[in-house]
Amino acid sequence: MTSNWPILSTLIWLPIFGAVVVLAAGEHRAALSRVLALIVAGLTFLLSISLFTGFDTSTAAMQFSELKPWIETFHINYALGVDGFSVPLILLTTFFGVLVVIAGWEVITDKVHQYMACFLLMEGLMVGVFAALDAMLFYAFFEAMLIPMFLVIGIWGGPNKVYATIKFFLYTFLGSVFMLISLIYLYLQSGTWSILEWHQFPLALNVQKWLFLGFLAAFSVKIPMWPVHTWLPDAHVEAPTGGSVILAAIMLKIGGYGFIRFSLPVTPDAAAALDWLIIALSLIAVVYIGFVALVQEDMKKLIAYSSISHMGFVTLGMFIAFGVFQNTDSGRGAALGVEGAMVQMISHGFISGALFLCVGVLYDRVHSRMIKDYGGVAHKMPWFAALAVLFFMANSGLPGTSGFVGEFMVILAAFQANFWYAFLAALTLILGAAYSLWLVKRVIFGKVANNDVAMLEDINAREALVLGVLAVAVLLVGLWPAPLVDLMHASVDSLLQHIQQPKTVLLGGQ
Amino acid sequence: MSLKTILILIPLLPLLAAAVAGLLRNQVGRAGSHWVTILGVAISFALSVYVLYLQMYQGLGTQNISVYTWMVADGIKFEIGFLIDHLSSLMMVVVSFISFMVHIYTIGYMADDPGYQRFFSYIALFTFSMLMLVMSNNFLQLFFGWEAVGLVSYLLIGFWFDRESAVYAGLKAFLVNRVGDFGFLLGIAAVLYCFGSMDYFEVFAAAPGIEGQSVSIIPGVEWQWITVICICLFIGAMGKSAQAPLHVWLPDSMEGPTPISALIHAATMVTAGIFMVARMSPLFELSEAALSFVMLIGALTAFFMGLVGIVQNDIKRVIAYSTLSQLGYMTVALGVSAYSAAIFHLGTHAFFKALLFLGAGSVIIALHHQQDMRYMGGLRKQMPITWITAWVGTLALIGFPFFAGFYSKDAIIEAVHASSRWGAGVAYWAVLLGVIVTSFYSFRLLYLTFHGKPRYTVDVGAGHHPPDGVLQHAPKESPLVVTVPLILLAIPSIVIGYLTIDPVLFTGWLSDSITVLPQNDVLAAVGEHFHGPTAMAQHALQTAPFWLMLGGFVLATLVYMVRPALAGTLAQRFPRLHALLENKFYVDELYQKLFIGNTLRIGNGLWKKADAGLIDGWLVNGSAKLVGSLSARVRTWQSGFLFQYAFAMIIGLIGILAIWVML
Amino acid sequence: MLTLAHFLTLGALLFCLSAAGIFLNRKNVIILLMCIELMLLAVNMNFVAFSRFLGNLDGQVFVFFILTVAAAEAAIGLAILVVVFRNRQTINVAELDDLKG
Amino acid sequence: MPIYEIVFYTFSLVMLASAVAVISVRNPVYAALFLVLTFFSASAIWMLLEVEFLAIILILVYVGAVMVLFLFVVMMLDINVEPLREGFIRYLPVGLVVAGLMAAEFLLVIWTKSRFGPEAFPSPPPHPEGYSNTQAVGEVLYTNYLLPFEVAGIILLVAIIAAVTLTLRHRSGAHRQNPSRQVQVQRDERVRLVKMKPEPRQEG
Repeated sequence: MTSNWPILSTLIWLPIFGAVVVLAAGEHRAALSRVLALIVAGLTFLLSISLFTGFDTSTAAMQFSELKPWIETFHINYALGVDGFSVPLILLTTFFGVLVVIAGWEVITDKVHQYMACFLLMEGLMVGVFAALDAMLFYAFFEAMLIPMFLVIGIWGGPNKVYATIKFFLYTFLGSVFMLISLIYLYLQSGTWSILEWHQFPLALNVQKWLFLGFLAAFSVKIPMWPVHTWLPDAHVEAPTGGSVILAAIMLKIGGYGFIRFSLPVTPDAAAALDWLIIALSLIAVVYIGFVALVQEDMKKLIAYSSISHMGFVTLGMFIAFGVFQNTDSGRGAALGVEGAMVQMISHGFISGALFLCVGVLYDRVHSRMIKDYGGVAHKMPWFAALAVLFFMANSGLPGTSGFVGEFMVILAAFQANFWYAFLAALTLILGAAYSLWLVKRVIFGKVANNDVAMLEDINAREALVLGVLAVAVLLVGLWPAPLVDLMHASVDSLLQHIQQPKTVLLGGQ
Repeated sequence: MSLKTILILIPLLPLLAAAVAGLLRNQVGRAGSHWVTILGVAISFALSVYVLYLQMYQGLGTQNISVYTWMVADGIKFEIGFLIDHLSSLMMVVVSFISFMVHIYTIGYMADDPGYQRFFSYIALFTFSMLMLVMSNNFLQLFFGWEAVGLVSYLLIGFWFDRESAVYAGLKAFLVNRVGDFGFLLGIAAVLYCFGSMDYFEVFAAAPGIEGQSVSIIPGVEWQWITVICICLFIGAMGKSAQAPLHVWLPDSMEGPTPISALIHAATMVTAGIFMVARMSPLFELSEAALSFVMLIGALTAFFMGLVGIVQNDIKRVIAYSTLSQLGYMTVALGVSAYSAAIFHLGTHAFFKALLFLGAGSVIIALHHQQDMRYMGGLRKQMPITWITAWVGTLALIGFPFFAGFYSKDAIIEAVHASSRWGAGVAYWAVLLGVIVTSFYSFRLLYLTFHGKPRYTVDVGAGHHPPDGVLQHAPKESPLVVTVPLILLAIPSIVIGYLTIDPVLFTGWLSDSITVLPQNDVLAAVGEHFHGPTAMAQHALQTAPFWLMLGGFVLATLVYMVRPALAGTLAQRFPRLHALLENKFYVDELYQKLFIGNTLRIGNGLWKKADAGLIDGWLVNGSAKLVGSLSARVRTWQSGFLFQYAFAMIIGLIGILAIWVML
Repeated sequence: MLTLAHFLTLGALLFCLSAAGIFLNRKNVIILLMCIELMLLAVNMNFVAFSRFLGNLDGQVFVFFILTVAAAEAAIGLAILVVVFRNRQTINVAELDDLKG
Repeated sequence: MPIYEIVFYTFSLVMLASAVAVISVRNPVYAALFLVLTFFSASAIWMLLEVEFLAIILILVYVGAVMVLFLFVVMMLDINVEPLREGFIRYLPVGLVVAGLMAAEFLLVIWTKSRFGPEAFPSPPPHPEGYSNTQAVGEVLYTNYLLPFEVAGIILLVAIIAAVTLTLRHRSGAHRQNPSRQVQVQRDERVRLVKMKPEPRQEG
């Protein structure tokens, strides 16, 4: 796409205007709003593919960048651009945009136009978050994104939806307020909102530490990292299937993306100084949450906890680089860790999205998420059972599926840094398999538990299409991750070189 | 067709067959599915034999072919590729042949099973995974095959998924394998850390380089890097080949249909661990400590698991424990650096153990899925072929001269005898005593099933699910499709040992893929006084194993044929010993309480107290309640009385003035 | 010799008296309003004194504005008082405590 | 020139005494009158400071308008004084302590560190001959304080309207004119053309 068509802006604003149009369709024309939503989401996905094909993997510089002044008085401008980190995440967003519209086709019956509008709006805002190069623009999208999700959980959620959605909103908002403080401080010091300039902007160490903690507050809530994760299970349990899928597949990645875009490059020395904290939290997330996931009775809660455990790998992968630099002279494994984190984010998107869709399929039929209400589903739904076993296997990191690739790379990188990091991280092999397969045993295998299960009929064409596409994606990334990983080589290497030079030296070595 | 396409076709055909049989099962139908899979595996077997033929007679050396680059990250190349040398081509033939036999056998065994196509697709998928594992040329693909095999064994053990015990056994097998894989993955990570590459050849070439390097994983304790790598890799092997601490899943895996017990839990999958250690011989050779560890674990398994086999009543569990014991033998062989002996025994064992399992399967069909030996007996008249093939299998298993088992097991015993490794003495005694135990439980099985008086009654009108010991109609010989594989397996169980002992063990047929340090080469010592298989067989009369085997035979005949009541009295005389063996040394119960119980307790504790209680209860909702109570108190200050407001204003004013005064 | 301090003292004393008045008088709203007027007078006293001693007329202009505001305030205060009295038949401050948290 | 101090002290004493009386006297009418006395003495002191315009304005505005309003309201509402007094004694000690404390602080602030002593604020030179305070204030007022002046006007207007609307009460039964209704009347509301047959003329 050599033409100077502003591809990124279209990817952001097309869904948002689409949402307005779908909203205009009104309450009674549900079918029309569904079709419209599908067209808009599909179009956005097709356009985003041009992003992938046109992306030049040799350079780490920002591509497809756009720059227009927005609020001159505060030097805020509408700056967009993508690099190796944001392209895969944008693709994931648009990909799931289409899937969610299809998944919610028959399931959502009341206020369909608002449901679809919320998702399109969210999709546009999330692409905005990934493409924003101006800190204020990033923050605007980062906050705006919460509103549609707040509505989705709040309106179409389960019985305890109000508590869950308010908790979700306040938790994330509280975190992001601390980030705002850091952003403002950086603006006052540097006089600009451009993230790229901040990357080069020299800062003293203790200043960096405070900024890092500000960013950590926002992104740790979003990922979620261990101590601030309790909102995720509640949000997932109460969210409708589509909401859960988007929340798990994409919104959690924004925290990870934030670390890569802000914490690591802007405050590298603080990240190096505090890497032990992040690694400790990630390892706790992997092991502690693994145990907790084992004893859940609610399927969605179990998958929610398992996604916290998987996201622990993401943070581990990103911050292991510092340990690797200390432990090995060649520094081999650092890039492995960061790329592993990125792959883990993408693969976790596919897997947890698929798992929530599976639970959604069951929930639509039996209206219960409790494991004890199921048993012997395989008898009645063989095709669903096959797909569910595949996804649960992927969730426990079976080689050949995408779940394995990310964890494998992160564990290899962790070993370069310290044996015990790898030891604890590798525990997920056992814990992951334990809670995933125990659920499979109780739900899918065994005798037909009750007459609800007896009356189940297998997944229809629509559900099969969605789950099938996700299965192909999981296997494709599992069997041949090269195209995804090559996309980010340049960006990862430039990030690693950047975080190795201390920023404080520019200040006269405080 | 270039060699590369052949090699790609070998694993690919079973995969495609599995896909067709599995996904298109309704379109293809029952017959279609078994034809597709049998065809796929047959061609793959033929190609493997062709490759072996090229290896043996056309002088096709070691081929290291890379198929495609899985990923390049941080300068490390992760590839999918094939390494073809004598070892892998031998294993390919063994795997594909056994799988071929089991495919044919399954037509009979699973004839009336609703999941017919699904079963065929699974065993074809298993063949694909095992071939990928055997043919791989790097650690990544090895691990892929490793876990894929674990997955298929999970699916197959839990094949009759409406049986609670089968699904539980499947889950247990997968999790225990995963514990092994946990160690295996750490081993791979260590390999990457030390050598920076995944490819076998680069790693083997660089192996001597890290000789002296050590690491203190536990602060203060220095371990050699090579030992850490080998022990981690061996933990993976222990998980997969069901060695001592991680063996609990194999007996339970008998819940699965018999064909898979034969294919997976006797011939192929469980030997993956042995194959891996043999393939990693260049690494293991460099670490004495690791080899001693391997040997002791093998000895431990060989002896104690054999003991447990004596008291089992389920015919398949007896054979399962015999497999455990034989695997222990192979591991001991690896431990004493007699890798080719281990592979040799692996090959012969695959044949006669598959034969025994399929024989047991045919008995089970005849007795309408009755697996308990206490309700069998005297079947030799009704099932002559199964009886004879069972005898052949048993003679091979106990190491009767001229039979396959004799050559491989005796070679191992002599190798252990000749080894001077730390702990070789203990291993030797364990291996020797093992011979008695093996022959005792083997003959016990034979007598209880085929000889003596039948302990079942035939009652035609006994309804569909007769009680134990009652059959609807008299047992009769299994159909041809069952007995033909038995015969086809019986022949190699007799001759394979005789024919291949010389090339495999002593004339270094496997030397291209297995490196043995000169000072560890026990097989060379054994080879001095080896003058051909017939001489070895005649010479056997003077060796201890033969007499021990005979002793075991006499004991078994005495207890089960001459005075059948003796077994009962012995059990009463040593009740605690009997109970100990009955409950498999209480290992299962220990694991249940220690690991599973504690894990659930930790999980619940963390969830209820820490997560819900502390974080959610105190910090999140707690802060909400705190704000609530604070605001309630503050509310009372706004009392509505003007003078109270005035009073507050004055107090404020006084405060400000005070500050101003002090300034 | 009269210094600025004298005048300021006078203003301060007036202010304290009126504050005490507000505080002491629990019952009568009118007295409260009067005390407010007194307080304003105290403030004006200071303004005038400062304006005179600094020779700058701004103080006096400000006093002028305070007067207007005070007048307006008194008017509205009394109007409210009348309306309150009509509805409540009392102007006892203790009973007029509806506007509370 | 002691006369200056003497006048100042007498008038300030009178003022303070009347202020105390305003607070403590039982009857609101007396309180109002004492307040008037306070204003008078205050204006006298302002005269002393040669700020005669404001002094007069003080009298006119406050005493003239505000105090009259107070008296008018006091007399209009028949407040029974009795309950309004009790509780006065109970809070007296606390009140005095607080007021005394505040007064002490003020004095401390004013008299310590000679913030407002003669050096900081020298006594001002007497105005030259023919100096008119009114003229000076007028100049300043209508030049750079014009906007605040207009705003003050508006505030007063608002006060008037507010006071009226608050206390306006329609007593039922009394006929009142409604000027706005009167203005909006249309022709056809008042005049109704009715077509009738002519009455037959009665004879005689």
